[in-house]
Amino acid sequence: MDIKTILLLIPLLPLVGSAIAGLLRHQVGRVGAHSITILAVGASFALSAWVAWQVFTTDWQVLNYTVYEWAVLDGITFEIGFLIDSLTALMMAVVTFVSFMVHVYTVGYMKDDPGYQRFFSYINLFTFAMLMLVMANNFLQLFFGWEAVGLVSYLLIGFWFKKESAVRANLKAFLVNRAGDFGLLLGVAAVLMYMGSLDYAEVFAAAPSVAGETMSVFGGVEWSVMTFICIALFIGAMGKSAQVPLHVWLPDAMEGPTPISALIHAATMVTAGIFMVARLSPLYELSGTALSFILIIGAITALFMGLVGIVQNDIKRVVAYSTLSQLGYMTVALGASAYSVAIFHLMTHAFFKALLFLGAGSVIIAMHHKQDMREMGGLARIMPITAITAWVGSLALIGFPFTSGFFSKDLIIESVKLADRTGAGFATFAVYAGVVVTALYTFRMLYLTFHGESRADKETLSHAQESPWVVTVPLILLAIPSLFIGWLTVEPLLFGGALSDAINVAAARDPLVQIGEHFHGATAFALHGFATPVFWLAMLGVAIATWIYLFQPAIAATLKQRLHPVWSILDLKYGFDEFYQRVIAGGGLKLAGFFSERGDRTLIDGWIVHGSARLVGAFSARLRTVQTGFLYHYAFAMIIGLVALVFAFVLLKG
Amino acid sequence: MPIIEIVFYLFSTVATLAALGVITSRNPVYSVLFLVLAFFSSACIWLLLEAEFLAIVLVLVYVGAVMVLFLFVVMMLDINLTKLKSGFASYLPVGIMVAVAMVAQLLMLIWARGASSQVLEYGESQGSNTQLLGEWLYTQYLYPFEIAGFILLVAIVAAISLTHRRRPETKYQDPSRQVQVKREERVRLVKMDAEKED
Amino acid sequence: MILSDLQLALPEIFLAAMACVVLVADLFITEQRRGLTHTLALLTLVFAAIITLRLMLPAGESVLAFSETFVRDRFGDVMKLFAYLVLAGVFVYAKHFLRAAGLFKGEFYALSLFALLGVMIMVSAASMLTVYLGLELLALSSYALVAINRDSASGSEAAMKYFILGSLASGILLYGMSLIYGATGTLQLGEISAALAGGMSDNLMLSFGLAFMVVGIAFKLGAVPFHMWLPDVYQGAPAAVTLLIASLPKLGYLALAIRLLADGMGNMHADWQAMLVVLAALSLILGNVVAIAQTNIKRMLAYSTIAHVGFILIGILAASPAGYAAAMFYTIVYAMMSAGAFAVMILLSGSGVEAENLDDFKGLAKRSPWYALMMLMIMFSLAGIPVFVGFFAKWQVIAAAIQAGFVWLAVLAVVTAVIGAFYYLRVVKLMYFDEPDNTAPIAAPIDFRAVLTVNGLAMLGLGIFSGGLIGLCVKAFG
Amino acid sequence: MLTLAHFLTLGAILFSIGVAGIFLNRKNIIILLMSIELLLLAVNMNFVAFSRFLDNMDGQVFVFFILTVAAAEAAIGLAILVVLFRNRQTINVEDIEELKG
Amino acid sequence: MNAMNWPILSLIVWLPIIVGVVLLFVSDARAGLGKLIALAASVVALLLTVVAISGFDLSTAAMQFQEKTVWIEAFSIHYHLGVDGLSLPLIALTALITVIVVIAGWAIGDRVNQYMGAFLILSGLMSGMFAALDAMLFYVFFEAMLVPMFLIIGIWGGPNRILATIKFFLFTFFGSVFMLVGLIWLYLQSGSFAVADLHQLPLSLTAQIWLFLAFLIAFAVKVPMWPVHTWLPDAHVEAPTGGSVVLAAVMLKIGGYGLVRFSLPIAPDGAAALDWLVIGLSLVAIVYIGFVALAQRDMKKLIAYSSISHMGFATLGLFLTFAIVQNTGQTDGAVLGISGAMVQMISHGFISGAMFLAVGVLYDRVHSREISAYGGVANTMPWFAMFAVLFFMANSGLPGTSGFVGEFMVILAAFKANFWFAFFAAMTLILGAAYSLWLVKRVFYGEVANDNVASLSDLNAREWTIMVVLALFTLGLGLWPYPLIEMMEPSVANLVDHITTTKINP
Repeated sequence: MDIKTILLLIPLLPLVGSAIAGLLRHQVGRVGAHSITILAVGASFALSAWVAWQVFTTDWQVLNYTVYEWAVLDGITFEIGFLIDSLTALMMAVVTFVSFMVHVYTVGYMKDDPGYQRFFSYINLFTFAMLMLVMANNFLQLFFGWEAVGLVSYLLIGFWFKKESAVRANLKAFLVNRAGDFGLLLGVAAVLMYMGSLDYAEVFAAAPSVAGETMSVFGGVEWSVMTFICIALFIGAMGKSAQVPLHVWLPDAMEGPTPISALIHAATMVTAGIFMVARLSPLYELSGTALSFILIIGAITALFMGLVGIVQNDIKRVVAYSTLSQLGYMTVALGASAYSVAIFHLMTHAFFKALLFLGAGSVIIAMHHKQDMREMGGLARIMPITAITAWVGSLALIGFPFTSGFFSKDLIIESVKLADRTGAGFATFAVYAGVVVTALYTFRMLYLTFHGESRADKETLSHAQESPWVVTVPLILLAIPSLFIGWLTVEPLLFGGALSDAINVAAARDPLVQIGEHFHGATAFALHGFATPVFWLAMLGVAIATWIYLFQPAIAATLKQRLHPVWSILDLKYGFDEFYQRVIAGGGLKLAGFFSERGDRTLIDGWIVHGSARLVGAFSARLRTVQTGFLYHYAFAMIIGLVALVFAFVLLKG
Repeated sequence: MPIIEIVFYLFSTVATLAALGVITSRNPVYSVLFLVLAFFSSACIWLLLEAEFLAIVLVLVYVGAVMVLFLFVVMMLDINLTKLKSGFASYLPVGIMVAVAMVAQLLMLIWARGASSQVLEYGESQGSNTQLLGEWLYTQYLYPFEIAGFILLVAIVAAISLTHRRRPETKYQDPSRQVQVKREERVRLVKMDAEKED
Repeated sequence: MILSDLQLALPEIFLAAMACVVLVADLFITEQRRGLTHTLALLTLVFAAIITLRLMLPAGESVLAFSETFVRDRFGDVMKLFAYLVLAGVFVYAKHFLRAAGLFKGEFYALSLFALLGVMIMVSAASMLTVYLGLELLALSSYALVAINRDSASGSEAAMKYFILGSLASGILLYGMSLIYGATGTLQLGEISAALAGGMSDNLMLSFGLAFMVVGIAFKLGAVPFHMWLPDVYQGAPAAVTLLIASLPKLGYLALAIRLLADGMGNMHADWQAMLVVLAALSLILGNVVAIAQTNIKRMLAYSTIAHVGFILIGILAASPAGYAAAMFYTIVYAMMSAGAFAVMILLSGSGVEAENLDDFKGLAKRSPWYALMMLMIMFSLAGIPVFVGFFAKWQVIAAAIQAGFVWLAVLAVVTAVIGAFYYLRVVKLMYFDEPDNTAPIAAPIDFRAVLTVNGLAMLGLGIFSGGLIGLCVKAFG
Repeated sequence: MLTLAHFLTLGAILFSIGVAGIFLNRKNIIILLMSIELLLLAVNMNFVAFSRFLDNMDGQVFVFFILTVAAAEAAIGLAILVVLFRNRQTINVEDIEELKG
Repeated sequence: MNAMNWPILSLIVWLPIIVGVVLLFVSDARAGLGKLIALAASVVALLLTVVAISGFDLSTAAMQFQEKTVWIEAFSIHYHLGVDGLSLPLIALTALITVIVVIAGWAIGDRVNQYMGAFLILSGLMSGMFAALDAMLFYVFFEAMLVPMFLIIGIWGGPNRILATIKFFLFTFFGSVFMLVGLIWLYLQSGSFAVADLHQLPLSLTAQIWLFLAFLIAFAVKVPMWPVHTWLPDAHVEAPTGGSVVLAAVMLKIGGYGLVRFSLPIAPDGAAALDWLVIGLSLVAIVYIGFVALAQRDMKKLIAYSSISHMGFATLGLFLTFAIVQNTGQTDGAVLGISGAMVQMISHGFISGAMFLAVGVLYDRVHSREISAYGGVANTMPWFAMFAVLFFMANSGLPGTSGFVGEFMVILAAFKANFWFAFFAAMTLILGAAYSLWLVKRVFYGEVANDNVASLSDLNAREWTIMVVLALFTLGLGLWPYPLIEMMEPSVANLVDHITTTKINP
């Protein structure tokens, strides 16, 4: 079986599985549905793993080819094609692995949901879309996959379409993403205009020649074409990867069947934006301005979203906001042109965040779908496996040395420090502060959930128990990489230049190069980690959390009183939602109503169209009264006509 | 001022006044009589123009026939004059203005152009006007002449079919029945035995 | 020589003779067998048609006769043929109504035939005198016909108005003729145009005469502001007569215009063009606009007539062969359309009572789909929607106008046509979208139905295969 | 001395009076019929005059026919008038306005 | 260059018309028979178009399958048919939609045969209009199709059908008369009605501008472009489902087609002088009408407005050429824009048709078009919900559906013309999604709103067929537009060459 067939099979298998599970849902039944889909995604995981193995172990020639021509006109070739290099291979592996886990986990989690088959169909379809996105070798397909994952997330969030909150959330998610895609599409258009192609390779080849060009948008103002393209494309990434201010959809996305869709968003879909920027690094490298922009956006997201996480009481919302903040970290890395670090963090984050989500899910199952941490506590005794895995995940999240999170996060911070571009200073501060915040909310969650006195009511507590194996096994399977994957892969991936065929940054500007100078193996790096301020900052956060939530729960309340203004700002999530709801959505609807009623119905239709009709009618009614019925009027009219004719055409003329 | 002109002015004045009388007088009978007067004086003016035949015809046909018809109708319909609203249309001033405007236009036309330069003088008469007219009618204008005949026919048919009412008391003949009459209806054989004398 | 003249005028002679025959024969026919008169009249038309066809002159050739008071040409022949056709249709349609209204009398036929004769005389008149006489023959018969229902108040009122105004109009026309005679010294149209060609067309007297003549013609056609008799007469006259005067005379009056303006005063077309433009524009606007407000179908069609007259005038004022041909085509088609429209109206009017209100058309599609369809086609044809023949009439006229450089007039024409479409659509709406008020079945004799069917389908057929008729009209003008 | 213009003038005046008679008159219709006769008279006046001055017979012929037609017109007009009167019991111009709009 | 020696186009045009006319006279008693005949006729016509496509020569921009005979020789008017890459797809679309409409109308109770007849006649006329190569013939078809549509809305329409249908008729009629004047004027200039001759006829700039405006009025009303669009919502709301489908799927395309076939090639310089007008109106349509759609409470109205908004893309794409040349100095992207516009028209044919059918499905069951009358339909009609979501997603331009292709191309081209064109055009990404998905949310999602919804039954076999067919076309065109674009490309390229060379006579 030649490589191209395999590569084709990887996305197609889930598609087929999805089609079967979805369209033949009654024929195949529940068991049929999940076995088919799991088989499909499992197979495509195996194949992508094999591909990844090939890519990273053998001397792999980047594979860039066309699957089929979508359209050819005007000298442009729109095509569907694959570009298989290390980056793609890595993403494929991560994506398929995570979704494989999700499939397995779902069997247990959705056990008695009526929409069982439909759900499997969705997540399978999601896998397909995501794969198309990461395997793309051109912008058209990128956009295709981009919107396709958007569609599936729309379907997943709205999976329980009976729930008003769910269908509101999915509409919101789709529209916010569309706002991002708006930018992406303009970016793509710009790419086509200035580089005459949508194929990555050709675009990258043409990019340097365009670097100097400018375009005038507001009449006089000249923009650097590159900056415009990069920022426009990044706006798309902001939508998908939930960067401020387009982040608002992600927390609401938790309305989907909790851990699964949440996980899909957290671990895979939201990383699409990060992936894209990394993939297009040759372009971004040409625009410092764009990178600064990215850096600042990322920093803001990393810090402020983490802060919001502190005041959340819903366990999965805490995780969600931590996801936002981690995405911020990745973005910061991109902004510091440490693309591979971003990807690295993306990978590690995928594992431990998946772990945390599934852990949360496990807790929620035990608590009979109660999600408020104020009604939990002391669960460690009841569900040890979940508790332990949750600890593992949390440590990784706060970047405790040797855990996978440590490597990626530490390197991000390092690279930001080294980055010399506008906003780097702020970014540095943000990422440091972020460390404290992360530790704080993470351990708050741990303590509130697993430790201290149980605040749950007896009835719930009596039924609470450890989750079944389909739930715990994935937890364990994810816990292992969460611990070790970083330690294993950091060296080859970042300093072994494994990603160099996809991401190439001028050595001068590449922070990794400088870090690499004093990097002597993962272990050494980790040991050195204990000595870094990062570590102590993290410990500070942990200490605060421990103090407040483990020993002196009373303080939490008093603090809330004291810092009420701050607290309420955080609780309002800085009012983004309010703003969008009131101003954008509300305003839009008001405008729509105005246009529809005043503009269309009243002005155009009422006055102009029907008005003219009425005018003619009135004119007609008036005119007919001339016909009085009196003979002498008729005769008079004739004579006037005669006199007028003679006067006008005879006397005036001759 | 030669006699011709006196005659002309005399009759034309009469004609004009009579015409005005026609449209102003309240009593239709007067109007008819005024009209007769107008025709008569016009006829005289035509004589000045050596259109003897037409002048005569005008008098004969109009004064003799048409006007009588008018009178007849007026009498027949015996409109009681009181019922007639007197006076003219409310827009009389406007109307008169228009009428005057028309006259003005026409007079401009007539006096502006060459018409006033052509003087009326009498050469030796070229044969009888009547004869001439007759010859033209029956040669040049044969076709129109025939048409005129049909016009009159139409007039007759129309007049009859519109006005002719079949009153029960009046006796009339039904040609269709005359044609389809049968012998029995005509002849009645009466049988009677001879008288015997005693 | 005179014999050949007679032969040239054979159709007229035959028709005149037959008219008298009908008149006389009718006396000997009893009420029950009145049908014979009807048949006789139809036969007359058939034979007249045959004769005309046999004597048809080749296109482009024209022959004068009766010392140049009479002319035979292709235009005349074609017009006559269609006149026969229209009148025949009218007879068939009218019979139904006349019976019901108790007007089934010989006079109707006689007078109609005389009217036709008048039309024919006008059509092939070569002298102002013959024009005038033909006109009067037609006019007098029409007056009489309008009043033919002696017991109808509105009928006699209509007749009176028609008569007074008509006579006024012919008086004005005559005055114009007298001036032109005075200026050119001849009555013969050919000689007049020759005289004009002789460069006296600046003569003020001519212009005056022309203005008066235009007024006369405009009145007869029913152009604004000389139209006012038209709605009253259409409404007042018995349906059968309205049917007649709405169709047949138009042909004659077109001929009147063509003969006087084109043949006679052709060299002064600049002058009468200017006058006709105004009249046409006014007619288009007033006709279409006022028709909207009408609830009486007869009046509505009357105003629509005025609008269509506007179109015909546009054709004439183009003053080009194409224009005359367009006007001719339009008139012929219009005669058919309006005949058909009134026929359907007659169809709806039950015994005696006339279906004058638009509402009588309600739900016709349910009562009798077939007639509704016919009416539909006629209405769309009147509105000028392709592929119905009315459209081709309109666009020829518009083409002529544009060619003559009156683009604005063409635009005005089409815009008013859109306004006009509204009231035709309203009829369709009543027939198809509304529920019938009375569901009494609609009965009509077979011949009526046949002719109506032909008439309706002709709207479509003549549209799809309009080439023939158009060619006929175009050839009629060289 | 008399010129063509004199006769035409007379014709014009008569014509105008006739016309005025028609559209100014509010009395009975017979007057209208008479006004029409006046119109025709005026026209005849023109024709006769022209024919005399052009020394051309056509005008007089035309007049002859106009007279004929006028007679016919009068007949029909009066016939209609009679019918109208029978139906309406009036020939008052102002009462004849049933048809309008 | 007729590939086939038999008049295939005439068959496509006249077969439905003749059958339709026959059907008009079949009584309701024989409803079943009538329906079968109608179906057969429409299917045959569709197959004929398939044959035509299979025999179509992709390599050339020339007219194919030409038929030409004299019609009115006095004015050199010919019965002249022929197709190129621009018209053939539209004819195929017409045929397909006709079949679907016939199937969709199966359940019509009142005068069903006349209903079918009217639709067949309509479809024949529309095909003829697309195939006509003689301006007069085009105009005749163009106008004649008003008659059946007028009756369809008026007879089988909703409560306010009469106002709607008369408005529709007069609006369109009003627009087209100016074109008539323009065409006649052209004829008098060139002495021919042959479209090809008119394309070549040199004209002064003023003349071109006037002509362009005259044509624009006619076609803008049909498209419809803002602000002459207000007939469309009424017509759509009142029309029976089939009527709405034809109206949206085919009739609106006539305007776009007219612009391509007449306005651009006959008056290229006029178009160049006035392209700002058309582009401006198109952008207004896309944005303003997008908002208006957002405010609608009636499903059909909403879809109607979305149609206007989407047709804005068609008109936008058609007129980008000149701006592109002005901006970049070369014509690259012009073909992209025009092809995008054409694709947009075809795809909108499928999608809008499908959406109206979807509304029809609900209307047949609940007899309400109000969005508020529904809610949670997905609970009772899961399969239907699936299709609906697909079509509304397609309507919001989701990649992989046909709705994406056209908009994508047009936006790419618009960017070459002017950043702001692309910017406003791209707003449809958000607006389109907003009104489409908000509708979906309100109608299909949530708890079952009321008993009507609770008692809904899912799609029946007939509806399944329709939905599946349209879904296949929507996805097919979205995933592989290649064949369609390949068919158009030569003609479009040719068009671009033609319109970028001035016609002003030296």
